[in-house]
Amino acid sequence: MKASLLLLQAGIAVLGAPLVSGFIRKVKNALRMRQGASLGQPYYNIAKYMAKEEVVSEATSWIFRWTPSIVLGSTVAALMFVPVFSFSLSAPGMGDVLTLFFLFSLGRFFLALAGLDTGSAFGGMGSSREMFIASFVEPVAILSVAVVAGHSASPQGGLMACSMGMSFSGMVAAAALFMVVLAETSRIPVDNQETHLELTMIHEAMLLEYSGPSLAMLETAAHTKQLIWFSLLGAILWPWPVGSSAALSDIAAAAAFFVLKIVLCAVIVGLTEVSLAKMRLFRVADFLGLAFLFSVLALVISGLGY
Amino acid sequence: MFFLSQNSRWCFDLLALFFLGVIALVSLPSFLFSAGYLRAQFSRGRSLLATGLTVFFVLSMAAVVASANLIFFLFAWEFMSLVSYFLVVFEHEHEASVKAGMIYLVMTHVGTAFLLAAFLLMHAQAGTWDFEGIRAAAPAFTPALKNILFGLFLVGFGMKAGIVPLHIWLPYAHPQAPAPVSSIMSGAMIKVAIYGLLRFIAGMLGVPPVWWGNVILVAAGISCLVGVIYALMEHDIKKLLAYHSVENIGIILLGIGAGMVFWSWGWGVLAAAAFAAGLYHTVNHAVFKGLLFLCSGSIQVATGTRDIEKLGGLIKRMPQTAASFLVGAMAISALPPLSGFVSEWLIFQVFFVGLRDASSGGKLFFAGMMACLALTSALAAACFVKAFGVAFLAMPRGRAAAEAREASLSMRSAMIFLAALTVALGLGAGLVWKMFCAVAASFLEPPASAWSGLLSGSWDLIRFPGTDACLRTPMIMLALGAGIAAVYLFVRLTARKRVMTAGRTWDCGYYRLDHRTEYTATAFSKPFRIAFSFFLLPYRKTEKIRDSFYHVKEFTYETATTPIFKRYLYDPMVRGLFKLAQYVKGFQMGSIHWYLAYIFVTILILVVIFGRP
Amino acid sequence: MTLFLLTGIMILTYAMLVCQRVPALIQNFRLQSLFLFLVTLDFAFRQKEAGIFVVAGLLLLVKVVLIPSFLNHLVKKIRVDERLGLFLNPLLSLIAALFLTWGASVFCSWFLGTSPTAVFAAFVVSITVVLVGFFIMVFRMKALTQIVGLLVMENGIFLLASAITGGMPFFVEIAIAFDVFVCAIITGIFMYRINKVFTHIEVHRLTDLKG
Amino acid sequence: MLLFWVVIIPVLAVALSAVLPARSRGAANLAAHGAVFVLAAVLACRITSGTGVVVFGGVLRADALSAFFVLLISLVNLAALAYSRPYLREDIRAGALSPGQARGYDVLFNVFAATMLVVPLLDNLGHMWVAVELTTLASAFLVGFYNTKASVEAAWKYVIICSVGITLALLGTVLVYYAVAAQTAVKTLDWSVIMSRASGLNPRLMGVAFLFILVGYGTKAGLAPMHTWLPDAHSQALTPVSALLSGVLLKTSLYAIIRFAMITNKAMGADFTSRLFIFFGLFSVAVAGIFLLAQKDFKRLLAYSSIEHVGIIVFALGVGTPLAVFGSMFHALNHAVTKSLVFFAAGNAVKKYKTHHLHMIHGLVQALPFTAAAALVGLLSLVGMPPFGIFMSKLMILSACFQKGLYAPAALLLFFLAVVFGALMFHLSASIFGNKPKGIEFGKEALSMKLVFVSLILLLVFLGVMMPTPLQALLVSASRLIAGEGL
Repeated sequence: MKASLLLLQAGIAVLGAPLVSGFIRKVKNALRMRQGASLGQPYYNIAKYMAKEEVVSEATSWIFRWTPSIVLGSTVAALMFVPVFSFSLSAPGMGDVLTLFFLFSLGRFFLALAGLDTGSAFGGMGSSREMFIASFVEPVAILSVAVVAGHSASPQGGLMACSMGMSFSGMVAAAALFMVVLAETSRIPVDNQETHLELTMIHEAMLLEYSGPSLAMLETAAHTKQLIWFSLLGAILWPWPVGSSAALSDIAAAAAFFVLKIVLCAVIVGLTEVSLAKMRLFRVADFLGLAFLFSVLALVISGLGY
Repeated sequence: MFFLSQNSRWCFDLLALFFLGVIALVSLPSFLFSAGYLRAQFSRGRSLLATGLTVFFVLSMAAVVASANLIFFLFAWEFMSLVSYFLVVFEHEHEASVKAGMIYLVMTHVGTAFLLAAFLLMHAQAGTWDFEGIRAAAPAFTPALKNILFGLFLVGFGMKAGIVPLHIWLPYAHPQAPAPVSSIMSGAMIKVAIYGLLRFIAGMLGVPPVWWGNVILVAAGISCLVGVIYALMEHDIKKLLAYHSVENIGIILLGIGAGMVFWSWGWGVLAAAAFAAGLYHTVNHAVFKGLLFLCSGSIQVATGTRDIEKLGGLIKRMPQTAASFLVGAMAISALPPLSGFVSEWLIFQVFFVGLRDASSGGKLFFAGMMACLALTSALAAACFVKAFGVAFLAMPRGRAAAEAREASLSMRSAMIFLAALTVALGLGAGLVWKMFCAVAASFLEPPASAWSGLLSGSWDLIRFPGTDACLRTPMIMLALGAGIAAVYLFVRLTARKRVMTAGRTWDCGYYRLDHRTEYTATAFSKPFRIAFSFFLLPYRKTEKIRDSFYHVKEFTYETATTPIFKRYLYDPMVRGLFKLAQYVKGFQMGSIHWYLAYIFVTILILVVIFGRP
Repeated sequence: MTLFLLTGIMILTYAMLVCQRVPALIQNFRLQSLFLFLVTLDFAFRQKEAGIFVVAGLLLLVKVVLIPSFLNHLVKKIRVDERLGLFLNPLLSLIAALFLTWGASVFCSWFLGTSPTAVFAAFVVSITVVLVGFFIMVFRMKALTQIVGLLVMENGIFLLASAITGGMPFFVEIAIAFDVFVCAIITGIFMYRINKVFTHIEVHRLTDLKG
Repeated sequence: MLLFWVVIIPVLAVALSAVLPARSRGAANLAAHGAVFVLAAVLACRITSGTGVVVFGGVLRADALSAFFVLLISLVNLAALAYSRPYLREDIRAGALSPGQARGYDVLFNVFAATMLVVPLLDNLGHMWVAVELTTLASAFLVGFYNTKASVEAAWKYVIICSVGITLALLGTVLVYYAVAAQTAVKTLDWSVIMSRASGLNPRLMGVAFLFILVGYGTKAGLAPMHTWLPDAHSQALTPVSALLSGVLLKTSLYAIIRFAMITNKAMGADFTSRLFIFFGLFSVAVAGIFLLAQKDFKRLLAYSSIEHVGIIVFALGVGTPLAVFGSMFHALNHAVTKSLVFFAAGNAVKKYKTHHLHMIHGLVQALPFTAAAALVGLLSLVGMPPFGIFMSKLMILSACFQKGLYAPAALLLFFLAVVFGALMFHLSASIFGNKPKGIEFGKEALSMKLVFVSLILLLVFLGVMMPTPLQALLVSASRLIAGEGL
């Protein structure tokens, strides 16, 4: 029964993820006093891509053809480790937040290779910058999650039990994690999703050569990853003492609270996207250095006991 | 008394057996590989000589690991360095390998001098050359003596392992040796130094003071970062892998250092788990580094060059080599289903426990170490994306890469065996982890009661003490496989007319793209060069040759990074010695009168000093 | 009587430092050996042992007759200019000699403070002769001076042996005298060779082998 | 009677080589020196098993120490002679050497060997002094054999500096004689007699006498401040002769120093001599290490390495425990064998490349593979790599030093040895490996030369891995003589 619930949860998450991106775009356009595309626009894009024919450059190898399924597959597998609806539903004993981060790095590894495989300068540039940003993101992400887990009440607090209780150090760690989320989901200060100016885009540059169903898969993967990051952030910012029983009433309440958290995150991200301008690539290192300082600050605060 | 005939004693306890296993795991496929590799590279006689030397090399390593007597250990240790020197200098036609061999042997000898001093100190105190006798006498050593011994062992074995300030020889020696030999050197010889550290510091000197663990952790952290940053800048594949050996030795020592700290705080179970994590990464590194060096060997045979900037598109012409290199690259970048991920996950758990339970100062220290490990693994992933992407993917950059042929059967089978072993070590993590906990427990003797909890559970479960975190790699593999299959099937069904037409990479409509627009290794590592410029001190020279003001005929771009340790630490020392030698040489100026005066002055001084009533 | 002879040897030693030309140096060495022979004769009479007479006779034969004539023969054959090539001019050499004598007397006072004056004087004189021999080798340019300096040092030691201990065992004396003679012959041959190869015998210009 | 034959056979060899024609002269020499080596071995066995002292006619006396040195000298004589046969034949065929000169060489070689063999056997210190002086004079002509500018200069410096040193040693001997005569009214220079009465001697006089002995015989032994003649003499002499000079001549004067040190130790306790030995030992190793770094001449490099090894032996004597003395004797043997091996290889290389310069000698492996192998083995053994003897003797010396608690000197020695290792590897690895220059073509060595190389290498490895019991017994009794019981 648990396994079927997990699959259901994963299915809902994957289907719901593009909605979140659509919602963020809606928020941004609203702030810019524009009408903008409808909420379902990402779904239309994906449907369009699915119908299209796929053009594959002959310079590429099997890596280019298999990367979309690997990236989406790893993101879906990562869904197992995140308390999407209720805490009880995460995979029993399969691993913890660390495994989640490393699954993301598996996806990123193959996406970067695919970028290089095409042989065009833009793909190479995108991969190089993606790996550059990832190498500064990883210490901050792991440290902030570790601080929160370390601070949580239970002595047995594995890296998984990161939603035990509200604490000030948790807030500071969440701030650091928020910066990481901006970097990971290629939001404005780090990377601009909507631009198609090849020299500036990072995540998009790797997808440049993809078309048709492969592009659809990669788009869904991006949306799902964004959902996972939002849920992780939400779990730390507003930890809801969720009962671990699998009763339907508990799950429903948890689901409603989860949607509320995701909407809040989306609004915050939309606000930051509108208010900030994209940074030069090498300023991102200082940006993430600041995030690292926040996580160390959180560690000090949790050391003091708050 | 002193001689080998009276002093060859053997001991095969768990630690020795573990390291013998590591040596066997690396050297058997290397022998298989070297059959094909040597025939392709050298004449009949020389390949026979190389194989013979390699057999001697492996036997001497096994002798080092299995010896139970100080003299026998020293004998085998120096013999190992000597034979590996001959292997490094094997292709002595190239001036670089002779220079590398010289640097290697001199630094190893200096390291052995430290070991010799430590052994003699122990012999002077304990009165015997045997390990048991010394272990029995060890508690009686004064703390000051133990500290001196620790320092000597750390420098002696650190020199051989390649801990940062002493790692200079590694990027010189490994690339010059034939590929199967450098895989054994990187895979097994460095581990013998780790064995030495474990056997003497952990095994003999008893419960360590805290600062020992901290020193090892700091050295390991620096080794990690320096190793991976320099690896990022390299575009000679074997030098890149050699720098990665420095980095992975750092990771192993992170586990061992944390274990020493926990041991000094009295957390027996956690210390054993940390040591086990270090040992686990030792095996993983031995296997996937051996694999990567073998792949670099097959690339060298196929294309004749080691510079990845001249390769490209090899995946189409050498599929098996590319696949095994990819497996190795994924393992070293700690990507989930494979072995590298499991051992780094364990070391992260070690640091997480340290971060959570340590006192305030300890928290920050372990947080720093955790961040350093995370940065290292991310940079390693970036480095191997570069190495694999530039060497194997896209279009070939030169005629040598375009006409590369797949390696012979023996070479391929060796590579595939090691790749399969990497995957097996990843999936069978539960079983392997329990074995290494037993090995760690063999020389740490943690309290048995809490220990049983760790070894219970189903075969595939890794449970880390002190937290409820647990890891089931087969389940992760299952989830990944299911996810990818589900997604692939879903897309194949929904997108009915899934038509794949072959086209050209998008060239902004100008002209047909060729290999010149591809991203090179230097370009790929440029952001890192700028971000870490405070450490790399990059040198950059651009030159424009212009036809007229507007038309640039030619643009040359030259960049290099300064090897800090070599230029500001070792070169001044060596230059100083030679300058002193030139100056002192002046005293032998050739005139006999001065020589007689030297004698007269000597006897005068002696008589005045000693003759006075 | 011995005191008279010792002063004679001391004066000759100082004379050796002053001379400028090679034949004068050899002549000086010949006289010093003669005085040494007389001292040994005096000891022989006092101790009435046959051995010492034979030793004295041998000394006369080797050091007074054979070696100097061989050296003179060599000098005539080499036909090189007879200046000694001094590093230190005679005045400075003399001052140095006085300083050496003072050093020898301090050295002897450390050991023989209480013994009778004759033995003490002999000790001081012999050590001075050794030091002057050394001085000549270090501060003269010609190869021949180094041979003569060596022989003077041996004279000093022979005087020391016969003065403070009444002479070494008989066979040892014979062997040493024979050895000194062979050493003089061989160094003479080498000097001749240097002259043939280098056409000069300035030893301070022989500095090809450096470092 | 045994001693008489050990001394007489080389003298007969001198006479024979003066008379016999070229062909049979080689065989006669080999037979003579082979016989001497066998006799030395028999002497050693008789001493270790028997009473410990063998005397002949009041003049010759052999105890364990002198038996060991006679064995060492005869071994290296045999090796040098075996090597000089093919070495000279090549020179004669190439015309660089006339048959007359070859005969002269044989005579001088045998005189030199005879004088060296006599030194350890003479009981009287005066006679010993004369014998050491004769070795200098005998080897002077061998150093100056080729009539070139450099060899004449080297020979002159060798003769003069060593004679001055020996004269100082004579002064020391006279002072010892005076001390014995003044204290015990017995006018003798016989070492055994002095040794029995040594405890009563005036300590301060004996101290000063020992200073003169140490500086005097130290000049001959190549200790640091007085070593200046050694690089010139060894680099200019014929290769077999420089092997003899390095391997054995330095040790004969060391033997003389040991004899006097035994008397001084008995007179005023071991502390005085050990401090001196340790200082001179370390200073020699330091000076050799620094000079090695700046060398450009192949043979001078090996000469400085001899100074270093003499320094190690003297340092070990300074440490003074029975194990250290055992180690120093063993090191003397190892060094003699290794140094002759390396000098032979160097001789071949220098003759092949017709230059002493290390920069011009590279790619020896391609030009003369067998010589390169011998040079490599010799080099690795010189710097103390495991399978060879010097590693074991170095280990003994250092462990004795640590046991006695001399940590600072041991650390200094280890540092200087590392500098020496770096210097030797820096110079020789570049010349052994690499590509050979165009003008040099692939060459083969004579079979007998290969035989010499192989036997020396086997002996080295044999000494490095295990110690034959008769040799161990000899060394133990020798160390018991010097440093008393304890091993």
